[in-house]
Amino acid sequence: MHWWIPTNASSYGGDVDRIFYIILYITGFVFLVVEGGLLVFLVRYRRREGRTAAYIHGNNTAEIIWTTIPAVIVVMLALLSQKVWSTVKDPAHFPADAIQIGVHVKQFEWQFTMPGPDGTLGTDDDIFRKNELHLVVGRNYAVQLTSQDVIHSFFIPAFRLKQDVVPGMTIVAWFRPTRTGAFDLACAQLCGVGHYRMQATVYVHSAEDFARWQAAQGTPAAAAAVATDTTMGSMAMPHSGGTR
Amino acid sequence: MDAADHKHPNYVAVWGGLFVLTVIEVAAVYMRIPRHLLVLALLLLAAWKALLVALYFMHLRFEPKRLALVALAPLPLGVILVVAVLQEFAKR
Amino acid sequence: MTAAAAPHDAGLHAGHDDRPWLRRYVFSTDHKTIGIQFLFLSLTFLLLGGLMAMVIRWQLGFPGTPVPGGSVLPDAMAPGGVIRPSFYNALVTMHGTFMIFFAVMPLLTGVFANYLIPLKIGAPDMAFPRLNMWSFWLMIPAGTLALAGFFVEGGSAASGWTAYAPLSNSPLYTGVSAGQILWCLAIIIFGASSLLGSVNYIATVVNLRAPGMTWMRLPLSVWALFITAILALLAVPILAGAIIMLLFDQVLGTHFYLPTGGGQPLLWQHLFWFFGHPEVYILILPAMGIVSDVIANGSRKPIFGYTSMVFAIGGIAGLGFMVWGHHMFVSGMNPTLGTSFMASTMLIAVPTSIKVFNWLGTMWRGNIHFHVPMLNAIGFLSMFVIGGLSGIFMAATPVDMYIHDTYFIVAHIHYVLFGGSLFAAFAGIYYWFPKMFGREMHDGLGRWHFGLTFVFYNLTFFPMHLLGLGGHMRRLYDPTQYPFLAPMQPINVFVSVSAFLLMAAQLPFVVNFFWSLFRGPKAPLNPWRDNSLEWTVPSPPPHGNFVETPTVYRGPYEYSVPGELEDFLPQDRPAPARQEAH
Amino acid sequence: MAHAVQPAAPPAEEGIGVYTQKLGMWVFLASEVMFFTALIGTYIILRWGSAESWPVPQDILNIPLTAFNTFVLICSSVSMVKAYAAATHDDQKGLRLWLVLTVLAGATFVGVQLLEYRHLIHEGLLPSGIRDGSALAARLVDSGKLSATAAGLFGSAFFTMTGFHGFHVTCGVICMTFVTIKAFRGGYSGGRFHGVEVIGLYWHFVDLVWIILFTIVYLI
Repeated sequence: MHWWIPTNASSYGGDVDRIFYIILYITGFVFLVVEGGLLVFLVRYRRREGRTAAYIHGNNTAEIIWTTIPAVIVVMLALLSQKVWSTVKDPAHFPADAIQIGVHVKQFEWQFTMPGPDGTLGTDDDIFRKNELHLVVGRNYAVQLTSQDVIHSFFIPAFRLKQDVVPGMTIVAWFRPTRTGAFDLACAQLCGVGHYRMQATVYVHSAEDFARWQAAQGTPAAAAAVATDTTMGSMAMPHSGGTR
Repeated sequence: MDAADHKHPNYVAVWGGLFVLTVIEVAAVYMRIPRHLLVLALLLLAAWKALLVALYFMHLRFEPKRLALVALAPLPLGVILVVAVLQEFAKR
Repeated sequence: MTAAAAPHDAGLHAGHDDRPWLRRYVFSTDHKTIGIQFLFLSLTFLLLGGLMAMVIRWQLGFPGTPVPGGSVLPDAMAPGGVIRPSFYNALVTMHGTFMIFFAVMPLLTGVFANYLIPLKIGAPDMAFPRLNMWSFWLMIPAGTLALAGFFVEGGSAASGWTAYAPLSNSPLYTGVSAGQILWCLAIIIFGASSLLGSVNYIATVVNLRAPGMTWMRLPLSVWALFITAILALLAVPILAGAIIMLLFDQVLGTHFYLPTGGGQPLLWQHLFWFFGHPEVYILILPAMGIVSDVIANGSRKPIFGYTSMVFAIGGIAGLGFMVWGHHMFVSGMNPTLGTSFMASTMLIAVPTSIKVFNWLGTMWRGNIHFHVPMLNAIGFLSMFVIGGLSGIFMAATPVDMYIHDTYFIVAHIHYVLFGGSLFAAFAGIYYWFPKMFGREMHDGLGRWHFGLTFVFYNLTFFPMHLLGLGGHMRRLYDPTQYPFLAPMQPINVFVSVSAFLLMAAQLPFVVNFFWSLFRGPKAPLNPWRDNSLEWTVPSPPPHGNFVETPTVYRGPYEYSVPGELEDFLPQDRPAPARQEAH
Repeated sequence: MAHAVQPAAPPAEEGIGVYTQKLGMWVFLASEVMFFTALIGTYIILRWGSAESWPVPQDILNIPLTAFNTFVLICSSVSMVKAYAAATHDDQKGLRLWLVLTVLAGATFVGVQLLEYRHLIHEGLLPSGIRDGSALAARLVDSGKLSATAAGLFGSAFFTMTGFHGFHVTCGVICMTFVTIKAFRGGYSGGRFHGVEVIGLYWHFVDLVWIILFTIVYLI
């Protein structure tokens, strides 16, 4: 049972986690100081007979100190975040060698178009899959996100990546998986009645596994048949829970 | 707040100004002026007209400065909104 | 000047009240009656919103099992008591809508701005009493229309309280048509009500202050309510404009947000959050003001750093208009724009921490009385700190990329809006109840209510941070659908059970409220020994408030002045023999 | 107040220095500025953000007619301010005359706008876009001058912006009618001019918004 951030599986996920922990330590410290101070004051200065409260209107030095310290801290955090942020989201920093993947979403379905053996998208050997994405560990990928109807959100928790998919726009997001395995891909933006079951699975293969998988795909038509097979696995198939 | 306080500028002159500016605006559209120059000129003329209305018809010129603050407060917010969102869409 | 510039009811002064019953209790223009009407209205919607939250929590804790008593719901919502996904989305939407627009906002501005502003600044009534009455009576059709959505074909609006286009644009996407239109109309009418209120509060504070009530002698609650009114005045029209366009997209076939017609879905988000972020401050600033008053009173000490408190409120409000983009970091917005929004968002931590430290400074070396309003104010302070600190995670763009749209956000907003705004609202209700109704509330029940609420509130909302860190998306009908979320289901169960207990913990309040209303002991003039002007008039104050316009000699926080016999010095008491120390 | 000798109580602050109703109207107008910011801002954003070429207003709209209408509205502003001047001088006859003229001018503006709408809808411009097979579609879309998408957005924005302005003028005309009736009953005699001044502020504001709208929607 994991009650915490899932183990990271992408190249920049570690940086995201690092900023998270830095903020956690800073805010945790501030939390302890403030709540601790509050508790101490509540006990120490509780009402007692004969006590008079001090007649103080303020203290400029103290106020300047507790204005400056948070200001310095947040500026530091902003600078720290900026670097990771532009690595992930700024198209100018996208890796040039990324493999392109088409991701088209419509209400409650993810449609992935992955390049076939020739490595380029938009050719005849493209592999098309619903709710199932196959990747090679250690390679850079750029997903081109398009939506047919409403706003969805492309969320892979293990990759620390979330990107809304907006109809009328093509938004590109990139990542490099660093671990093999099956990871959940979820829609994170309320997109209608079936939002809760709009899930897909990301399979990150080793290079050899991937080659084997790719070879087994054959023509797009055959791929569709295989897709039905693999999605029957317990990982990707929605439980039939909820309303009946 | 007595009658002595009421300044009445020459309203007909202001009206004349507004009329002339409107004529210039409409005429400019039908003349062959480079597009960006035209847009700039039209915006300036419109701002001028708006200022005439606010200062003289709405008496902002004769009101306490603090009241002008009430009137001006929303403008920077509007500019922030439009400029930021324009940046967003202009990029594509 | 007060008397000269008095409201429409010229010659309004305390003592003579020969209004017929209907004008006195129903279509009253008296700010106190309107404030109390708002109190009943907002508490009703608070209860409704709370009940919806219970149903939501049931579904999340025990997905697919019938809600106890849910069999009374029609089949379109919950066949056999099991919540349908469409009904779940409607509940999520309307819980947010009711709580924000019809419970917390009227509770803080409607109730306290109406009731307190004229009394605290020494005015006989609001600047425009008739508009004030309309401000309340517009809320009735607005709330009714919003509620009516549940009973029309297709159910109520189900695209979240944020109504992201194009999901909210067309029945094709949600199956909801009339409900969404009703939602739009309700919010537009709510906007008109809010506008009338804001104009009133601003004009009243600016022009109707009693002699001697200078700007820097205003209680912080009045300052906060005044600045809140400015925020609402400038932010709500943007929402009105955005929603009118949304409405036109639905009924006139326009294409503002529809990409198929060339519109921009992100435009809705920009307009919505340009309103939405100031709205967040509309919901928290009055709470800060109320808490400032109560903490100074409870500590029997002048507020620490009054001037910087005022500027901090102004700073938060000003920054509030420049940070809306932080709700849209992952929306596909220009990343450079995202950077500037991150910077401005981070800056909000500065005025906020000034306020927190100044409250602590107020308690430092005080003589703290733990009366029930003070307990709630302390609850506010300790919870708001958590809500504020968790906000820093979201302001950092890379971390937001992960926690955006997860339960971390839900935890954050509830720490700010429940732990913040609602604890402050409870503090305010306990504090001013004696003034409003002339009777005291029961102390013991009040303490039980606070204690139980504080405990179960934390048990409900703190684990949501963990859910969010686990990646648990918000607005999710059935979390067990996801392999990576299913192991966290015990937390969901725990949260749900805590939420039910939290709801039950409100029972002492309800009992206390109604019992005290009719049976409470008669309240003295000034039960909390407070300095502000409302405590110099009878409880409840007569129509017209002050028999004679008061004159103000000092700020509202002169507690424990050395050399005074008592530990408080009311604002209208002529100066003591010795000079004021400054 | 025997203790008034103490320096602790300075004289009352004067508020903002204008009477409360006028202040209230200005505060309300600040809110209106934001409302029109939402609409005009949307127009600017959609127009500049639109990938398609935006229609040239002159191709669709009747500029001379609207220029005339602008003139009418400016005239109504002058008559309004004249009415106010008359009220401050307690010139009842002048007040009534100028108010009646203002109401008439306002009503004319709304009337002309309705005629313009009728004509545009007849031509084929609708809030939802350009009607297929209409005269306008033949002139613009079919001849390749304009994409139907951009024309649709133009229709959406045009009708919403001018419509809400027209709604404001209509509200103004209604309020002004009441003010005029009150003026004929002597409600503003003896220097009671506040009502006229406050409604005048609203009226001029609506005129001001039109000046901006006319430039942005019709001319640019």
